[in-house]
Amino acid sequence: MSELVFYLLAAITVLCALGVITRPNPVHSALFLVMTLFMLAVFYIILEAHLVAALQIIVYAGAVMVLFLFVITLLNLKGDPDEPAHPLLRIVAYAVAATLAAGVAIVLMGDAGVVPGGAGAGAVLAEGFGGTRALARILFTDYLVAFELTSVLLLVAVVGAVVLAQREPVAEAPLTETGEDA
Amino acid sequence: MVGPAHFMALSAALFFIGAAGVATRRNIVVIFMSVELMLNAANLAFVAVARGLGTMEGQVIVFFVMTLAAAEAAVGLAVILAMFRNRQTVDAGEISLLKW
Amino acid sequence: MVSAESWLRWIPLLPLLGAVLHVAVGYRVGRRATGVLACSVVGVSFLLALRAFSALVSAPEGAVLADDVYRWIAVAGFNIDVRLVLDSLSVVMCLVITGVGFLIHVYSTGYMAHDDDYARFFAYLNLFTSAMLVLVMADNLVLMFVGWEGVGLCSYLLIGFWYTDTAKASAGKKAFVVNRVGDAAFVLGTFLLFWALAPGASELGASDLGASSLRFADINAAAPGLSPGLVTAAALLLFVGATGKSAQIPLFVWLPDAMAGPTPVSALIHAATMVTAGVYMVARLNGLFEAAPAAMTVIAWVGAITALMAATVGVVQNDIKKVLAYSTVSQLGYMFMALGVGAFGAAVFHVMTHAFFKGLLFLGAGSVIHALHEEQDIREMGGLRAKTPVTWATFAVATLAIAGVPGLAGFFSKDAILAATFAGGHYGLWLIGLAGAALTAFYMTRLLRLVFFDSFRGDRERGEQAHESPRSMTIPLIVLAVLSVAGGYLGVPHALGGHDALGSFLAPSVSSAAHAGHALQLSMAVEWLLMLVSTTVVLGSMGFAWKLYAAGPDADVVVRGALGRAWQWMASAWRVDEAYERLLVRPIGRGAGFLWKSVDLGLIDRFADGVAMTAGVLAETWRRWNSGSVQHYALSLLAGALALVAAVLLGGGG
Amino acid sequence: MNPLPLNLLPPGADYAAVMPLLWAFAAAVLVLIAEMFWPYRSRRGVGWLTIAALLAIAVLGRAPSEAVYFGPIALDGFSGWCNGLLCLVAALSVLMSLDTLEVNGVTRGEYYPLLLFAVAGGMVMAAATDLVVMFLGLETMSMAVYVLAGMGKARRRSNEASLKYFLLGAFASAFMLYGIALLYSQAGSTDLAAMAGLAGEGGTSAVTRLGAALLLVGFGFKIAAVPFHLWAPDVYEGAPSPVTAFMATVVKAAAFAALLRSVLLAMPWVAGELQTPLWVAAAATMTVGNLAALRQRSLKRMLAFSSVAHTGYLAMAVVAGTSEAAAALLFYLAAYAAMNLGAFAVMMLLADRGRPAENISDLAGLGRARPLAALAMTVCMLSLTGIPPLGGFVAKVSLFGAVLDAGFYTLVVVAVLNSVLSAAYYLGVIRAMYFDDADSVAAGGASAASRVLPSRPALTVSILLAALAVVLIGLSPSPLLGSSLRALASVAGF
Repeated sequence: MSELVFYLLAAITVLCALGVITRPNPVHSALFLVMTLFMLAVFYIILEAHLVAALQIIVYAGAVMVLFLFVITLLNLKGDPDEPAHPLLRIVAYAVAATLAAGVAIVLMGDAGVVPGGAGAGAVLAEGFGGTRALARILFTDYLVAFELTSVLLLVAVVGAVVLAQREPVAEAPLTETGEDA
Repeated sequence: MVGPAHFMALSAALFFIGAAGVATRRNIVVIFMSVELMLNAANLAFVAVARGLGTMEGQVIVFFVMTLAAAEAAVGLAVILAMFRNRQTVDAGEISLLKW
Repeated sequence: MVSAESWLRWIPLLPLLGAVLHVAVGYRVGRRATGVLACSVVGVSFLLALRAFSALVSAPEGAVLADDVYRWIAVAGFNIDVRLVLDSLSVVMCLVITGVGFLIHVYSTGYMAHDDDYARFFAYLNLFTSAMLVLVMADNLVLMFVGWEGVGLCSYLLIGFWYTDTAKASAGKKAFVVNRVGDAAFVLGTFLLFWALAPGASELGASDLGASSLRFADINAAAPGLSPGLVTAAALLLFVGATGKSAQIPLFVWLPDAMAGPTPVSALIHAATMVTAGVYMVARLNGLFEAAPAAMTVIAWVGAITALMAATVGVVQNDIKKVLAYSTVSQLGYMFMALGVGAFGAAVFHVMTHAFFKGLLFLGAGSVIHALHEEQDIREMGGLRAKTPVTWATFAVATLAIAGVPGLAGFFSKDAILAATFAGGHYGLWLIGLAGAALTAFYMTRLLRLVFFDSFRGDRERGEQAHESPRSMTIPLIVLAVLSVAGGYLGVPHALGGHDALGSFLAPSVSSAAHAGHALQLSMAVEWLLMLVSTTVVLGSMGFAWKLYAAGPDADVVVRGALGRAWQWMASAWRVDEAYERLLVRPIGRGAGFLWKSVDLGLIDRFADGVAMTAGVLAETWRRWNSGSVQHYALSLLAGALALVAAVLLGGGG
Repeated sequence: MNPLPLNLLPPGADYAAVMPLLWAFAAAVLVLIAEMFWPYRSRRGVGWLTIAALLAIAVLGRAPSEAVYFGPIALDGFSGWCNGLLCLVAALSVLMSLDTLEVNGVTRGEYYPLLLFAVAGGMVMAAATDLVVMFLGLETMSMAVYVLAGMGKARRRSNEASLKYFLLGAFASAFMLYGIALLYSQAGSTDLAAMAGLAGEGGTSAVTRLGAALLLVGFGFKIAAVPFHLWAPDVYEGAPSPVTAFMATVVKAAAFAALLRSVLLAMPWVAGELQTPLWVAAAATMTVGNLAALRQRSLKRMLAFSSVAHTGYLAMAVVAGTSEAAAALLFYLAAYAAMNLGAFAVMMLLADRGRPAENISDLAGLGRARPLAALAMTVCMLSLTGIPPLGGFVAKVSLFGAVLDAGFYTLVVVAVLNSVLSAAYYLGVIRAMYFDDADSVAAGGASAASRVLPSRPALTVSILLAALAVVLIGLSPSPLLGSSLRALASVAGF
């Protein structure tokens, strides 16, 4: 893959990501996030992770983001611009994050061979790399425990979401708390 | 030549863009989106390493992270909803009953 | 040598049991039962201590009674046992604690008779006794720390027993804060020793003992083999701990304030027992301290300066309990001076006699306060001799004893200290000690005169209602008065034809092999001369004070150098007095006033305030960090990540 | 293309290794179902069922004499010990919540199954020998606790606590995940066995250190170490008190257990490579925690900062990196759980009908109104201060001693000075109970003495149990100390 194409795609991705954190309108942020996730799917394909790329679009860009948009509209946040945080806070936060990003990127790019594959083509791949069959084989053998664990995680999430989001069956007045807002 | 290291560097950039978003945004839904961005940056790193190593473990981990992200989204949005019911705001700046 | 006696554990356990019972059923069983229970548990402990004492006396020299209760903490490489030990040193302390403690318990049943929290008071008092017994019977530093913290806690609870206003609250706080500073040093010293004695810590001159147990015997035995710097550091840290508990410079400031507690508490904790814990600790670790000559010098000088300074302050106090408090600080200074010159036996002797006469003084003061319905200002007293004869008589005995009048307990113990100081060639210290003795005689005489002699100066109605205390209070006074006289005869020096019975009984416990040789090598004549000098100084000082305070509290005006006709008249009437006045009293009065104002209140308080304020500002800053904003928290996390990443990328690499 | 093997089990897998986890998850699901059908009025029955389940798991979760493995799950002495600790502490925290859920605004019965899920997640963390599995266990626990913190749904403080914990927790988890990605890139695997090999000749690579640093950011958040601690006071204060007690003990213990196995034991090079930052973080954590606690009027918030301070002490074990220090850490966790639960339980005792009482001033007069509870509180406070002969003292002695043995003198001095400082606020509580009665009544305050406290038998029992544990651990620490040493010795390869 030519460097030009990579840097072009990377630039688009970074711009979309910056869009997520800078657009005042949350709906715009959400749409930029969807864009970023799509771009990542493209990178996954380049990196020979075909199944992951498909899941990225179906689960992530699809299901998760719809949930986000649903909540945004449910709370009627559309056109409710986010008041920016204190300028000093923003400057400091951007500076810290930029320093960290630059530092980590330099370390990752810097020493040759620190990252496996480095700037080269990477390892020679077995047939079927990134496919469903190969992924499933690892998923259900070496990572069986982790797989079962995610099922529990989802169960907890479902129970938790119901507990928190469900309106109480009996309408009760909020209990008074002394010292509230004091 | 573009290799896994480039993708790792890109993932680092995305990760800390997300981190900056968490620290600067006041809309809690957007803060949460920034966290999702960070998780995705980590995913990109896993996939890049998997490519570099030629093993698929990294891709399997991405599968778990996606599940985690879905679970987090469910709980997180429920938390935000519960909060919104009582306070009618999603502004992180207004959510500071608890301090000092 | 060591005989196992499993009944030793009951000595501290019985008072503990008493404390538990007070908490559990104290509110139901009534005052009488509570009082009987509280006194009897301490009384039985005393009998057990007596039994141990008689066993030790009849046993060959150097015998030790030990009770291995169980192994407390055992982690790889170090073992802490709950092991109680009674040797000649600790058995003396035990007898003092349980004996004087018993008397004070009995006294308290009368003194606290009308208090609402009768059971709570005795629960604390019994708990204190138990903790103090653990402190002296412990066979290692960690177990001693159990008692050390226990007595500190009880002291804190008892100073604050009558929390009615915020002023008294600050007294408890002050005691607490100052003691914690000392405790921190104690803990650090313990850790230093633990590390030095730990297996495998051979670098820095630490010795390898196989298992680190922090037993006193091991520490004392190993100390000469450790590097001098290490030993000195450990000794000094432990000594700072001792200055906290035993109210020495610079940590003495809490003791006068601690007088806010009930008077029996002042007698038991802040005069007779707890404040001597530091002295006991140094005596217990004599091998360690002997191995650190620099630390010994520091101890001797701190003790001497404390003795002198506190005595000067005692001269200008008007609160009866404050006079006694400063006097206690001063007497403790003597004990440390003795320790510093290596006269451990003399120090312990003075601990014992001091417990008798200072306990008596406090109890007498309590009786006076009781008689006058909580009046504590000596300017408002006078002429109580007739109204409270028993209190007067016993108080007078104690005054003579503390002043060092020949024939009474204080004379022998103080003389032993001064003689040891002189014998060691520390003439400067000896002079300071002598000056302190003179001052002590002065202010005690002033106190005695202002309280019991002449006519009553306070509120007339109060004066007429003044009455002698009940028998539960006077009997302990009488017993202590007898002890204040007789106690000294346990240590009559050879120069006076005695055998120094206590000294030779204590010797195996407190003199390490290196030191055993050169204890007191004074010739008979020199010793006689020294006694003559100190006796003269003391009697002169007493006589001077007696005459000066014939004028009542007004003489204070003179003392403070406020010129007036009274002073002129006195100066002309007694020429000798005038000389004293010019050369001694005025400078001392001024000096005392200066010290009292600038050292106690000004400098140290301001220092304490400064520390508190700095901590406060810092605390406030950290608190504000928690602004409540998610963004700030996220930013802090991000910045922390940056710091960590920078540290590993820039600093690491190794 | 080969067909998938029929036997999906990893090689050498022994079902015995995952049985405790299966029991735990099964118990959680069982309680979840039971709760649905349980009559609303007698919800306490679910609580008793939960306690029974936890006690059963504590017994069933014991380790066999020989360690067994099921893929990335190990049942060795270490995980067995942690199973016992987590379940027993959780059982005690459930016992004290039986009477107090309603007054703290928790109306839903899902409290119990979620708590069980959190415990199960913690057990996974302690047993995982793979970073990804450990991470998933951590997330399972966290997810449950995010919800638990928000279960006072009608209360805005509870909402806020849940939200803050969730947002910042997810933020910190992302750091941890990225760190795992970097470590994975270097080790070629997420297995802990591969992590030890990362320190080749000439030290570790920059990426390895970076990965470890980011992993520690995540752990630092979970254990509430400075500067990642800011959430803790807010969340502890806002969450319903029974949940706070659970968080301060079980969640903290699980996080430390994972930190022990995943970092201290599996990556011994971390203590060397990151020594200075860890040292500074430990010292800063105890100092900041103690200083901030000095100024608190809310008992709950004071305990939160005290918890931060104790994290600082515990983090010293990570700095020291020796097996003695690690064993002392385990022991400390147990002692800390007992004394902290006792303190929270007494605080919950103060709650009136319908109003939680969470300020230090609310304790005024407790010494007279409830002498036994006040005595228990005194015991807990003295133990937290480190006064002998209580559990906290022995914990401090063994921990500080082990750190000293490892050669960190200055750090121990800092810790000792901090312990001295901490006495000021712990004893403030004692003063409030015994001395502040008159003042508070005069000021018109509602002291404990003047309020009618409803009888809460289960809570009272749990207070006594906690205080008894503190005293027993202090007087006879040897069995627990010995077992924690054995637990560590059993971890393979250490």
